[in-house]
Amino acid sequence: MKNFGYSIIKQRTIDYDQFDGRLLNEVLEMEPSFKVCLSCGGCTATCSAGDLVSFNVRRMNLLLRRGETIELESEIQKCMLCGKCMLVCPRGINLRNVIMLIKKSIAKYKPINS
Amino acid sequence: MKAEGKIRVWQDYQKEIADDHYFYVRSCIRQNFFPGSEQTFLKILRTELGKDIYENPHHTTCSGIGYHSDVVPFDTIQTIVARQFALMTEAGYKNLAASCITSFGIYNEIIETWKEFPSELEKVRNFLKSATGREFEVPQNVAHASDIVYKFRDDIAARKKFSLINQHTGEPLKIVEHIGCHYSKMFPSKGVGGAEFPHVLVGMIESWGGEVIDYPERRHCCGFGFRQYLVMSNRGYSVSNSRKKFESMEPYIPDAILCNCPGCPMFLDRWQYVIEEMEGKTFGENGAGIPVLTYEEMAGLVLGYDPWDLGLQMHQTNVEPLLNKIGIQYNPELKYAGKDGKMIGKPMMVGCGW
Amino acid sequence: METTPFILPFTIGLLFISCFLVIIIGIWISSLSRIDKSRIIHSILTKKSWFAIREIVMESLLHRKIFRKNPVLGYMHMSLAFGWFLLIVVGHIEACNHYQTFSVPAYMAIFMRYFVTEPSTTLSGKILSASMDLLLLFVLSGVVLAYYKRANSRLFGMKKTTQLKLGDRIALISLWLIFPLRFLAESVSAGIHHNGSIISHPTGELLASIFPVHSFEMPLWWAYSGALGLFFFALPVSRYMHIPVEVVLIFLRNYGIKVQKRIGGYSRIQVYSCSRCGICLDSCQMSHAAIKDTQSVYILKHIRNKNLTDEKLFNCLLCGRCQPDCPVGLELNNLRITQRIESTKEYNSSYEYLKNGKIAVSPQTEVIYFAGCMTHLTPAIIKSVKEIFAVAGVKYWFMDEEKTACCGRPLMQVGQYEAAKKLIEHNRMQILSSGVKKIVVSCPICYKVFNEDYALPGIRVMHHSEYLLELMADKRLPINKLPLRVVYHDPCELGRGSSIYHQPRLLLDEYVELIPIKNEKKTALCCGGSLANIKIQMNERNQIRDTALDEYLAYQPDLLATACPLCKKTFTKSNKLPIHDIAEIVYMAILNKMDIEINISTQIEKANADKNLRF
Amino acid sequence: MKHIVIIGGGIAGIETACALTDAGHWVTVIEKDSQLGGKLNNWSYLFPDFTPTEKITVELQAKCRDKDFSILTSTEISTILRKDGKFNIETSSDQKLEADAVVVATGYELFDAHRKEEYGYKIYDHVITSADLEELLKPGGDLTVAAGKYPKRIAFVHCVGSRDEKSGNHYCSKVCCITGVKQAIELKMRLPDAEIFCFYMDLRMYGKHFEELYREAQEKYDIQFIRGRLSEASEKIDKSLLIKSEDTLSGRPLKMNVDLMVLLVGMEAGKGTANAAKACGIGCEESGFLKTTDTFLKSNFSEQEGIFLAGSCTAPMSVNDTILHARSAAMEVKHWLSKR
Repeated sequence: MKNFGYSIIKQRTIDYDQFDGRLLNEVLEMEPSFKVCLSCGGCTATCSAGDLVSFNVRRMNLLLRRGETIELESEIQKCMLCGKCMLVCPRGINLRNVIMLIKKSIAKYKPINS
Repeated sequence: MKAEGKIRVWQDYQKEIADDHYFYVRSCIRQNFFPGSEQTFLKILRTELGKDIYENPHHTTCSGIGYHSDVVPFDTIQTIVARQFALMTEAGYKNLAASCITSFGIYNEIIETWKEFPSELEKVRNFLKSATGREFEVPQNVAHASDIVYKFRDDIAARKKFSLINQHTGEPLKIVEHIGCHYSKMFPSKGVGGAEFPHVLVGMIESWGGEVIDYPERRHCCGFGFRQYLVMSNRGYSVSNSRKKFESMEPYIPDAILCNCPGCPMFLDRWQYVIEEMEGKTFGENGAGIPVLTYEEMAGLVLGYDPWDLGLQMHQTNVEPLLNKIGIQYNPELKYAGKDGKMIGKPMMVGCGW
Repeated sequence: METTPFILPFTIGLLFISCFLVIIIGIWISSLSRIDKSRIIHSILTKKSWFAIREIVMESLLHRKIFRKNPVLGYMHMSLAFGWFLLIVVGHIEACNHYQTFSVPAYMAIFMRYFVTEPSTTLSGKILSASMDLLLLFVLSGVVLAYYKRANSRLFGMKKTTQLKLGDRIALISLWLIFPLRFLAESVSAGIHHNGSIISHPTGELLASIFPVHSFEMPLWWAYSGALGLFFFALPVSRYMHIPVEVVLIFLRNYGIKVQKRIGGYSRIQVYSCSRCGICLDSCQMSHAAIKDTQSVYILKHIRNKNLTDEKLFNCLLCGRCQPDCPVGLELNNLRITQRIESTKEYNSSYEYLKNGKIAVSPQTEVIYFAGCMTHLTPAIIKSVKEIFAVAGVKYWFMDEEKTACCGRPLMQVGQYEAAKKLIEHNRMQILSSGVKKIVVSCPICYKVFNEDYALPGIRVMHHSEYLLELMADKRLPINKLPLRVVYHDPCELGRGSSIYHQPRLLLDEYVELIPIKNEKKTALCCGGSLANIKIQMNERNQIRDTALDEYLAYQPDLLATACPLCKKTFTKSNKLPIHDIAEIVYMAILNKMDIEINISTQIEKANADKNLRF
Repeated sequence: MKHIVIIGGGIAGIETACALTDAGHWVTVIEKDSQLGGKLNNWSYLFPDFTPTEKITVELQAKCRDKDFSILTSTEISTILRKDGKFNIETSSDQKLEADAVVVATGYELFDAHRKEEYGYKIYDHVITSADLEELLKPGGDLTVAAGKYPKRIAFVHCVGSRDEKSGNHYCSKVCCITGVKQAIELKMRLPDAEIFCFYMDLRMYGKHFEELYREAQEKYDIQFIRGRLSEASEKIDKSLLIKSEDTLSGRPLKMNVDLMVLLVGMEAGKGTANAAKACGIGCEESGFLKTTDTFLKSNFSEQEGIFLAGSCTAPMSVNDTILHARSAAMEVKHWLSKR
């Protein structure tokens, strides 16, 4: 393959048609309260881990819903599970279970992903 | 796709195109990329249609590429454009015909600016006067050369030697139309058919017997984007733009791509070759590339002009599959023969998918 | 000695179960850690063994704890366990006495009434056979109660009873049959041979006068032996494994062995020691939210059956209410946590980012104040603590004022011990590097982990209720009793979790009128907000909370005091009663005393007006 | 007996007419269509509780029968002249009416989705508006798309023709958010296997039970909400649509293929209202809706004394709000007449 001094850039677009919903479906099935997220960001604002490192809990929802598993896996490691987010959530989402479910599901699907 | 819906949109965007006496301004880059095109345009207008079209040897670049690359300030480009208008005024013409889409966009942008801010016009008149002593009138009608071909598409069809029909199947050729961004995306009303469903090339294709492909990424830019190309390390952005379009049109198995901009045919043509070299991927039928033509070249083919006189040997993606489908006879031996019969030299790089 | 084929089912069963128990208990004990093994070796010839034997008698045989909880249930268990035990012992003595030898095979003792056809002639023989008859009657009374309990468990004060699997069913049926069959077989034999004792003799004569007892004798003895054999074979797959395993457990527990947050021999012994009596169901508040399948008894059963799901494992508040009630004294919370560690071991976070963070340098102060994550959502607690410190002139460093890592306990509660270690290490270094010798914590969740897992030598960890009490005792705080009737809610992590029951009460006694309530201290209710449960839904938490609140409201307090930001946050949501942390109450009282503009009575009037509106 | 002419026979007109008739006035309703009811006739079920529209229309019809007021259908007004404190009204069918007061209740028109060319309404096969969908949701409506299959993935596009400088409408049409949620639920009930996405800019659940319905859409019906305005749609070779938007919460462009796209078209004042304004000599706001003299206390008063305004000719309104606004218009008219 020839090298012309530049490379063809991979698209940044989220291609929803390539989305693998297994992870999402499993998490939503086990924790349906996660469906009602409003993306208000209260969780992120109160997050203890967010004080120490760039970490956005609200984005976990989006990463999961857009199939960004690789980023999700590295991001979700940052959560300390302190539970403040749950006390703030206006929709009463059981976020700690969501985090644990995502971790578990990622561990489960890891051989397939990698 | 509902035809009546598109026709309704086209009706909303009908522009006035002068029908004779044009002052022609050339494109800087087309003369190098596809040198036969502008020549063919003049030939068709003068000999086939008997129109009066004048070009002044003193006209210059509109400096649009410099302007869009942030090296030419607005005052400067306004003055340069004013000088073109002065040449036109001096020659007694009122209808501007631009070969280049970037220039066409620039002329429209500047004329619209002058309408909104008359003080700018006065300022530019002073600049031009003090720099060159020239005076000018704003053109009455600004058309892109493709507008003019669109206007006379049926006259050309009446003289056609070939139709855009696949000789082997009898089916209309499936053609992708691609307008330059600055043709109507800045001012939808300045382009025939507007920006969403432009009609300028569609009209030509349908009039000459072909069928238009409407593929999802039809709106997308070819990827030229001035700075994306001018800086070598940025060219990846440019290629990936084009690739997005190719991927989107691929399922329709197009026979050709038709363009009305200097940059688009250059990049849609050249990047097909590059993508094949870099990734081994081609997008046309039977592993070949998709031939990319300018509207003048297409008109020339329809009128029976010799493909090599049209400059089709300058294309990096080989056009022979298209010529074969249309049923145009050509001598492969003469592909790289110059006017005087001497070989002009074969390109080192072999065309896409050939 | 005589023999007959019907002893085979019993003898084979006995042989099987003996071998099985020796092997399985051997495996479990051999898989104990080296420290635990040395504990056994060093304790076996000490008083600890004696204590163990005494406990076995008191609990495994006499079922003292169940007796205390419910006398009828206690009698049932005692009659079965102790009665059967005595049947075996006295039966052997009787056989030894009869054959005048010390080595009598087990079957000879068990089936003696079949082999001995003449009436006992000696006085000792007569007494022994009479006691055997009475003992059997004693056991049968327990069996009758057991039949009745199956049919109607309410009599025993238990709201629920556990469900059975096939192995249990077989074991249960055979157990139920053993004693009636023995009674019938012995009576029939007595009827035939006109012997027997005070009960078997008249019963046998009666039967002989009605039925052709000769043809019944062999089938009955066969059935009796078969029931015994069946019971022995079903034992390993039934809950009755607890009978032999509990004995081992009591010894090991007395030797100081504890559940080690990993699945091993001792955790298995604990699991097998569960008799599934179901007493833990009664104290579990999950049932207030209609969650009825995640209680400890089910978890231990699922562990045994290897079908435990995360949905059940993690659907527990770990409030620990069930633990003091367990008659076997199982470490129910630790067993569950062990299982949680196992379930989540594959995805513990490493918190690499903590390594990059700078460790804050603290000023040299009297104490460190650590509010905790949750407390930052109840700023009134922080404000009160700060103000009280100001009044008492306490110089402190507010360690997590801006930011800090979580204490790690919430991770531990869901089994992420490895991950928690990283947070613990991070915080620990901060505390140690400060050189301060006292750390005051506002959140009981943090308090427990600081105390138990932080390894802070020379540093005293105190909950603010302890520290405020100390300040008061040192006369650094003004005292002012407010005319408020207060119910104190023990936070799980502070009360059952850390045994801090008295300090908050002593403190409150000085500032308000504390109302004693039924469920307090060890039996205190959970607020329902516990972080340990990650499966429970918000509406279910609310139900648990409301049931607890209703109980408190019955005492008509002016306000509810607690000592945990999470409890406060949980209760506050209900809006039924004013809720305050101890620190807030102390601060209010001090302010009131110091004549600072605060109208407590207005607040209380308002609170009461609100209450009246609602009720 | 005073005579009041009401221009427009939609819910606002009928409700005002009924209230004024009850108050003992003689009322004439002028309706340009052949029947009363206005836009309500095109709707099947109403948010937020899925009340069948019929229930409302049947009650309104019954009201019209019971009350004694004149109705001129298929009629438009040509001129209104004020003379001696009376209004002389001439209609398109050359009738002449004399009125003591006039109520303008000309309502709204739906945004013509064809103006958002980039969405391809009436160009692509499977792009429809919320009004079209309402028709399809009636019993027996055909929801199949290409090749007779039911759509597997459906997108709702919020704010089409609202809050959009490019459409010339800066205002919010208020009802489209909740309409989208309602229709998404209805579609999901009809097509349980379909994935449904709502592309929104903001979700404005201002009314009673609106927020609850939104939550229900997420919780029970798995409707997914993506915050981002659709930039364009293109038709693919299989007649499905490739749509593009930014997922603004991810901060990344997003594209997906959908089988059906529903445009939640907003409200515009429309020609009827513009004509009435012209005939009455009353002013319009920049939005085209009729100007009221005061936002709070005089929301039924036009700039011309004796000409009153009712319903969505003044601003986008839900059915509920329209009924209330119409009743308040009737009260204002009654009060004004009593003072004369």
